[in-house]
Amino acid sequence: MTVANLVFYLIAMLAIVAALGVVTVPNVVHAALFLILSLLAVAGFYILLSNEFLAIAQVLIYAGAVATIIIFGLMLTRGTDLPTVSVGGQWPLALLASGAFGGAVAAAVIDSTWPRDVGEVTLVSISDLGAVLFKDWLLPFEIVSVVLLVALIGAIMISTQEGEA
Amino acid sequence: MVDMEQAWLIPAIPAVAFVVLAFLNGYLPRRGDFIAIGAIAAAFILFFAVAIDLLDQLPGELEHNTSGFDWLTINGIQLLGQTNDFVLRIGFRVDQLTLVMLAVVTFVGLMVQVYSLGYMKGEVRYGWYYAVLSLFLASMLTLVLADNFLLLYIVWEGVGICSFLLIGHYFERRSAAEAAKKAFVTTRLGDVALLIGIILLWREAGTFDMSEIFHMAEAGEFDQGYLTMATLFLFGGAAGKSAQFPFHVWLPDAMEGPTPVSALIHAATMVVAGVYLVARVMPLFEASYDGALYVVLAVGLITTFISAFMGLVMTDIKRVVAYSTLNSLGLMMVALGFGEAGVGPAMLYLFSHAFFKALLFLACGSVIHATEKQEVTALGGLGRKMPITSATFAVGALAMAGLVPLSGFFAKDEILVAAEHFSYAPFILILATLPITAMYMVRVYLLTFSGEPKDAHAHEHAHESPPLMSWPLVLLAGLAAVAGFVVFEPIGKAIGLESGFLGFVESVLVEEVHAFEFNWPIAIVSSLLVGGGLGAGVMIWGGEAAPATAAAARFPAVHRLLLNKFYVDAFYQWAINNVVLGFAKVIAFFDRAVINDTGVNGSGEVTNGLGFLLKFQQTGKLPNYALAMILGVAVLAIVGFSVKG
Amino acid sequence: MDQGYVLLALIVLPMITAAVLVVVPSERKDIVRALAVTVSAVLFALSLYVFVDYETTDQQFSFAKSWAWLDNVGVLKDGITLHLGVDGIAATMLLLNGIVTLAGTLISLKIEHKNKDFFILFFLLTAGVFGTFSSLDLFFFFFFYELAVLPMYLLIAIWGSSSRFPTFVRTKEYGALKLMMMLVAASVPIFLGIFAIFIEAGEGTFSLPRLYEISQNGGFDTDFQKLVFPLFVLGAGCLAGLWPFHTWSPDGHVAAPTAVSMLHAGVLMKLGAFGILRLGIQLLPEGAEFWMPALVVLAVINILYGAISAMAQTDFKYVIGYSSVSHMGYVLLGLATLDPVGVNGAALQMFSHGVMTALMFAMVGVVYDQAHTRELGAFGGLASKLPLFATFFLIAGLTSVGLPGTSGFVAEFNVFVGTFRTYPWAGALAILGAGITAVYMFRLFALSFFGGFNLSRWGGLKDMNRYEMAGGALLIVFILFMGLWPDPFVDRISPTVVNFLPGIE
Amino acid sequence: METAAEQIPLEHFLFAAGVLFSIGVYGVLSRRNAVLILMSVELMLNAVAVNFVAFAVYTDGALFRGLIFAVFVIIIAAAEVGLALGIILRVFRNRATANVDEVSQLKW
Amino acid sequence: MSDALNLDYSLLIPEYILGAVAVLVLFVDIMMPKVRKEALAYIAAGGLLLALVVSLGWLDSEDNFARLIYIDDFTTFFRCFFMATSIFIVIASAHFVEKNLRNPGEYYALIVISTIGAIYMAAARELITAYIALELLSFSLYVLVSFAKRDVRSNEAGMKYMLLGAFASALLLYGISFIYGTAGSTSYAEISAAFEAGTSGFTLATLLGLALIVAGLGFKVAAVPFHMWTPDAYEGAPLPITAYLSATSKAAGFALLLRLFSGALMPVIDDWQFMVATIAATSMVVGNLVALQQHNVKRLLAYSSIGQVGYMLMGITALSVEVSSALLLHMIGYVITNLAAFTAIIAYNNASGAEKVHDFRGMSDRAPLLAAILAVALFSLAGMPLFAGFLTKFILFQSVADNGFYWLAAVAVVASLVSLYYYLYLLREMYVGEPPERTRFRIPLVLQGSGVVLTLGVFFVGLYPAPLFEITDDVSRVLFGG
Repeated sequence: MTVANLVFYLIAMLAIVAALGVVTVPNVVHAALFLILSLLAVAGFYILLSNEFLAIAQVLIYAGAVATIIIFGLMLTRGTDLPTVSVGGQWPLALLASGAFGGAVAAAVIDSTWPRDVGEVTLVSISDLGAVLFKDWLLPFEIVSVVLLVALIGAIMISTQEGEA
Repeated sequence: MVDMEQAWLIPAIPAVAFVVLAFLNGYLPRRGDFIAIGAIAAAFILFFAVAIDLLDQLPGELEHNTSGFDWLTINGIQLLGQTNDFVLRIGFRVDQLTLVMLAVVTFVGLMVQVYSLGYMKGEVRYGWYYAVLSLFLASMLTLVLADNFLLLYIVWEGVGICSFLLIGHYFERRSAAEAAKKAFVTTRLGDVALLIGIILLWREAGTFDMSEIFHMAEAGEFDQGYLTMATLFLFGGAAGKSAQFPFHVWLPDAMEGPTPVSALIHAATMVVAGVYLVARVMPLFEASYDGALYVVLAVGLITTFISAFMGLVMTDIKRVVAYSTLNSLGLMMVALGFGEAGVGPAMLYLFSHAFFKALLFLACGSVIHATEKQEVTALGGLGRKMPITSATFAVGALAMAGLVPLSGFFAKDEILVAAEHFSYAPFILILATLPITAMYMVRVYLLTFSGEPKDAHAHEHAHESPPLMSWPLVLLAGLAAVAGFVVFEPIGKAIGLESGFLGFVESVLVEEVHAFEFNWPIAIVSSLLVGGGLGAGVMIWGGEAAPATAAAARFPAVHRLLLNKFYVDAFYQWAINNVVLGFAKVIAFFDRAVINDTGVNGSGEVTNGLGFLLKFQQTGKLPNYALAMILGVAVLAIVGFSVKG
Repeated sequence: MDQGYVLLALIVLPMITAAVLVVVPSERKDIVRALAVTVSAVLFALSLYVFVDYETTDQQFSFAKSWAWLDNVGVLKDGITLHLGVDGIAATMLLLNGIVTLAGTLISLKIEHKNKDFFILFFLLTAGVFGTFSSLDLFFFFFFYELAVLPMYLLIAIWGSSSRFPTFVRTKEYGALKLMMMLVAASVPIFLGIFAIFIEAGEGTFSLPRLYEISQNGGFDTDFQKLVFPLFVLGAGCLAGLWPFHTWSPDGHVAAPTAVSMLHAGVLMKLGAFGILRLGIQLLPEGAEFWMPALVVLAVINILYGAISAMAQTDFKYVIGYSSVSHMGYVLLGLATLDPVGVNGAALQMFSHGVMTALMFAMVGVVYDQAHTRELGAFGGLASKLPLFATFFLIAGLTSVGLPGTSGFVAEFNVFVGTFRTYPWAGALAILGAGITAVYMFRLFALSFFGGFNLSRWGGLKDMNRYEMAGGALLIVFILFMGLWPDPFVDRISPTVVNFLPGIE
Repeated sequence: METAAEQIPLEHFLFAAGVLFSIGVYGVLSRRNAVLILMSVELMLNAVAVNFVAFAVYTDGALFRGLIFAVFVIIIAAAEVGLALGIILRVFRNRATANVDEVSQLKW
Repeated sequence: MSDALNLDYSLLIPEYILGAVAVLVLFVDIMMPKVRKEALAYIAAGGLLLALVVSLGWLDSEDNFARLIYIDDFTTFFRCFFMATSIFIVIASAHFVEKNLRNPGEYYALIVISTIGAIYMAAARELITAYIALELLSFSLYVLVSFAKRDVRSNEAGMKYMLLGAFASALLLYGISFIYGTAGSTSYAEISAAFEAGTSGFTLATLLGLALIVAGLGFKVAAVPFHMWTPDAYEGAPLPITAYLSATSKAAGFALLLRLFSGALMPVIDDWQFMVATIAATSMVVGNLVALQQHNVKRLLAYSSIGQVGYMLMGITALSVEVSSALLLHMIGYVITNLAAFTAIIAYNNASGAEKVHDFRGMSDRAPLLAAILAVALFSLAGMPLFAGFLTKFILFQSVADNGFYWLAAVAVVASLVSLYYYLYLLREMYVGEPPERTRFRIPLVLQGSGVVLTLGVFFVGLYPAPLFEITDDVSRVLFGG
């Protein structure tokens, strides 16, 4: 077992445990904190996969911005309730279904013969990525910008209070 | 000169008269009655032309006696193993039987139409009455002229519908409407059998042509059992039309129609169509198993018997005469039950019966016209006020009773002769009915025309009928009196019938005809019985009719049985109300409750119910939706996996 | 002019009329009426022309003409062509539809409520019927078949009438819904059958003449025929009132307005029989031979069941409705015999029943529109107050009874003969059914037309107006025409029948 | 030196992502709070991103399309959170609850 | 991938126009408050029309942008199709928005922008682009569905749609990642080539990926059991948006499905064929059965659209050139019909506020023209002749049956029968029911005109389908590279 392997297991454990926390803890704020943890762990995956750019993006966008918005959201939607919520009534079914789903994924992964040793795991430099992203993939990029615009307009339009009386 | 090939003109003329009258009677002077009378008169004259042509050719093969055209043709079908055409033909043919019938129909038709001028004067739907009468005559004449079963069936139904229309002439009267319906539906049931019989014959013969079928039957080309079945089906039709037991119930009720109609249709012509048919298809009966004829015999005997007894107690004069008609019709059927030998006597009876029965009805009509009453309990003592009517009625009644030497005597005697040749049982049974017949004829005469008037008011207004009505009575009375003499060869020869009436008729069936011989013993026995019956009748009803009342009181059960017509009508009514309509209601309920509400609505409701159950998957709760999606993925994966194997 | 355009005109003219009516202002009821009568008369004239001018030739179909409609795109290797043409039976049926359409229009002139909308739907219905009878293409056959069903719901639900009985109610909406649902349900098996035929023939064609050729050359094997034939019989049979799928018929016809009852019972039910003929017997003869004994049984049930049910009815229209079920039984029986005479009789009966039942419904409408009841017992003595009406009805009733001299006899007689050649027992029962018909018809006459007239209640009843009279007279003319001189009909029908029934027996 | 990726088999990443994804699925199915459901969806999207990156690195090194995909997924996920929270907030304002079981006026 | 990519931005001009229109609408809304808000609708419609005309310039072209999107006849077809749909939706919205909604600028802008998403879903031949285009459409719709801010039903619908949409996106992406992993590419052509070579090493992974993709796209087109959002979103959304959901959202989903399945997944058709068949059959059955029990018109049409999706999915099941042209034809007919129905409903709703089925009682008296339009549309949906529905269903079902799915076609025919019942239910209220009062409504001419045009379209497809059918056939051939 190499160090890399060990690190992978640790990160994976962290991600999974944190994820479990997200879906099980009763306190919503704790859940949000677990989410941040899990997302950070995923950023670790990206580092393991030699992709610092993505890791940084993950940390900035997710652990930073997204998590913050979510916590804001939690606060705003707390109302008179305590920030704790119980699990839904269908959790046993949910467990079964998600377990089965996980099993199916595992089976699919095991069944397949992935190209094991890829001699050329390439480090993708930020400049390469940028070049490709803004040239070959410019169109999706433009579309995504419109998507963001839509989300922006929508979020503002929907959540504003104006004229509500 | 008109010869037999133009015989189709005889029915055609009244048919034209019908069309004219039906559409134009409102625009014609006198509602066009003269057209109808002119038409039947023309037909009557044409009859003579045809008769002369026919008689010229006898004895010997008849030539040029057919005419007609193809009515409907289906080319090139596979028939009896070979490609053939399916042809329906309107064809006419004249022979001896036809001639007898033509004589009766045209003459009585003319008499009745003339009589109606007086009788129906001022009645509702006068023009329509003449129109239908013309249509009836056209149909009836076609019936006797038809050379094939199909045409026969067509006009068979035609006379039925005319009968319906005429019985229901006064349809505002509920009883008339009901009687018309009863008459049509009852005879229609017989017609069902007739049609089945015709098609059965066609199925084996491949033709509707009568003579061809007869030839085949005589040549034994039919399976005998099959032929018997078909023939009996034909007889079903005949029994319906001729009001034989068990179809007899419609005839007495048919008296709801105008009396001239009763005379023409329900005495002289239409009701004997059955007799004519059986006589016509006698070759088929002869070729069938004997049982077929026994059936005819038995049906005839039952009809004769029950009607004779019922005639005794009826109080409506028309009904009494109607039962006497049943009685006669039964007798004719009995004669035909004897086979070929009975055809002559049956036709003789038919011939003379037409005159005396038409006479009786018209005389009844005269009484009703004068008094507007037809219950004997409200009549009486009319003899002096209406001498012509009274006298002619007497002639008719005595002819019906069979008194020497009136026409009825010969007719009935010939039947007895044939019966005696055949077997003793029917012979004795017929003899037994003779006094009863005589008794009720005397009874109805006495109660109507002699004694004290029971309804003074009616009696006071009574008067002899106008000449238009009385002249036909007189003419018919004359014929009723003398028509029987045609059996004698000399007399027959005088009017052109080579070997007398019987031989003339018989020659249609057989090559060699018997010479007529008067059978003295039977004549004497029957005359004694008739005389006894007449005497008894006079004794019972001549005075105060006390013996009759006493007898009725003595045997109340019998009296009631007879009054209620052996409960046959009641039974039918019960069966229709409870069995037929009950069954229909059950079917209708089944249709509604089971097929419709359960089967049709049910399948709709089940579908709707499925929708109702399924809509609850939409719980409105988001996690449920997500779960359904995941399950969907699972199903898809399973489907994909299992297809992939 | 090319004769083929006549058939096209028969289909397109009513459609155009419907379209034109859309833009007529709904207040101008007079324009609507004038247009409707004119177009109906033209349609009648055209259909009469087709009938008169039809000649039996070597060719299977007269007046044939086709227009390419869809090229060979997609799955349709042969495209879809609007191929019109008539054989002798179809020509007769076109005439029938022309007659009933004109009569129905005349009867409907008195409609006041939304008469524009009524005639729009009415003409669509007509177009559908004309189209079905003259289509020689499976697609268009089905197209027009469905088109004929399409307007029914609204026609019945808007202009119809409900019936109330002591224990239950049959609303017009129910009648309309049931009729529509059952008829469209019936088209499901036809639809599936068309799929199957299309696939099995394997030429990507809907052309009926081509498919007939394929069928004659053994393109459809016996097992396939046995499998698919019932689809057509069930589907088309339902429209023909086949027991036990008949219940839409009485309820639907009773609920429908007069002209719609006339057209529907008179003509649309014939589409079903025609479908059995065109799709079933002609396309799948071996399947027909295998299944027809079963249809004989059902047809006999139809005849007796319908007749017996009619006896128990207390409503004018229900009597007629069930009598339609019974009479369509004769048609089905005639077809099921697969005997030239029987099939010929069936075709004659299609015409005869069409005209006769249209006349009956028309006459019931005359009284119902004034009296607003159809209870048999409510009337009496109508014959004395409304003699013309009674006469017309009587003629219709006698036709239904199969009285000689009327078309009913000619038709039924042929059916009987054909049946006796093949299934004598069925023939006997069928004739018995005709006897029962007399029972309920004469019961109806006796109850309603005869007897005393209730002057205080029905004093206001009027006899037919002149349009109704004209419509009724038109129908009667054809009843008597066929009854007295059937040769023109038989000349057209029987060669067609013989033509496609060569292999039988 | 071998990169870390070269030492760890692809399957490991796939397993990890699979587990994360399944946990996310569980969260969506079992949680009642709309925001928590949203968080669970984010978990799933992260798992997807891991999958993409892993595939990109192991099988598509030259064109690394998975990487691009992952970038877009992250961006979209972020936008999604923003918009979804906006809508949830609106629901909360109008109903005073973010409990999805209670927000079930539309049904059947 | 050595040869240079074509980065010809002129290919995207129609979408640029749309973007500009969206901005213009927003600008006018904010900067020119005095302009009547209805004008925004007509500005948007005009812009869409301009873009439509411009996009016709690429007729019969065979071009691509960076191998991500292809400007071929398929794309041109859907460009025109989506833009035309949006024009009708925008016009139908004008009065409705004025009356019921705030922020009209955003409303029209979002519709126009979402059209871009729909177009690129059809144009993309690369998974990343396709996915992002899909999200563009979805995001716009999330916002539009919850646009009636004060309406709790609209909020609820938006929330459900949004969260489930995200969930479905995750499933779809996960599936895509497996396809990417096994085929090694996101380009349709390369995926197809990779699968052509066989999937022996990845049997289960491919299957799982396909199942997830079918599920994810099934959500977008509202196939059972991924349909659950549909009735709620349809009911909650503002009426024109309901129409938009039923038209563009669905059609775009099918455009994507067609491109993806014909271009990339055809070699593994055996793997997904029965998956699609399964959801096709359940959609037809469940959609039509549950629709029987609906009393809200929007909900009823939602279930009816689920049934329709079932029919269309049959076309995917038996995918081939013939079937796909039949499918496209059916889709056109369906969308035109549905737009006609919704135009009538929107116009009637503007006047009366009707939404429940019984609110339509006496519609034929109060607004005869609208009633006629709606009746035509309902009959067409039920598949009655003269109208589009009959012909397109006939050809679609026939094609499916001919391509080996006779049983599926049989299910479809029966389901179609069931559907007739609930259309008649609505018709009955419209024509037989007694209105509360008899006064006639005044209906704006624009709506009447748009309804009439759509109705004529319904007749056109039903009576003279040849031109359209030839177009769809050409388009399908492009799709299958023939």
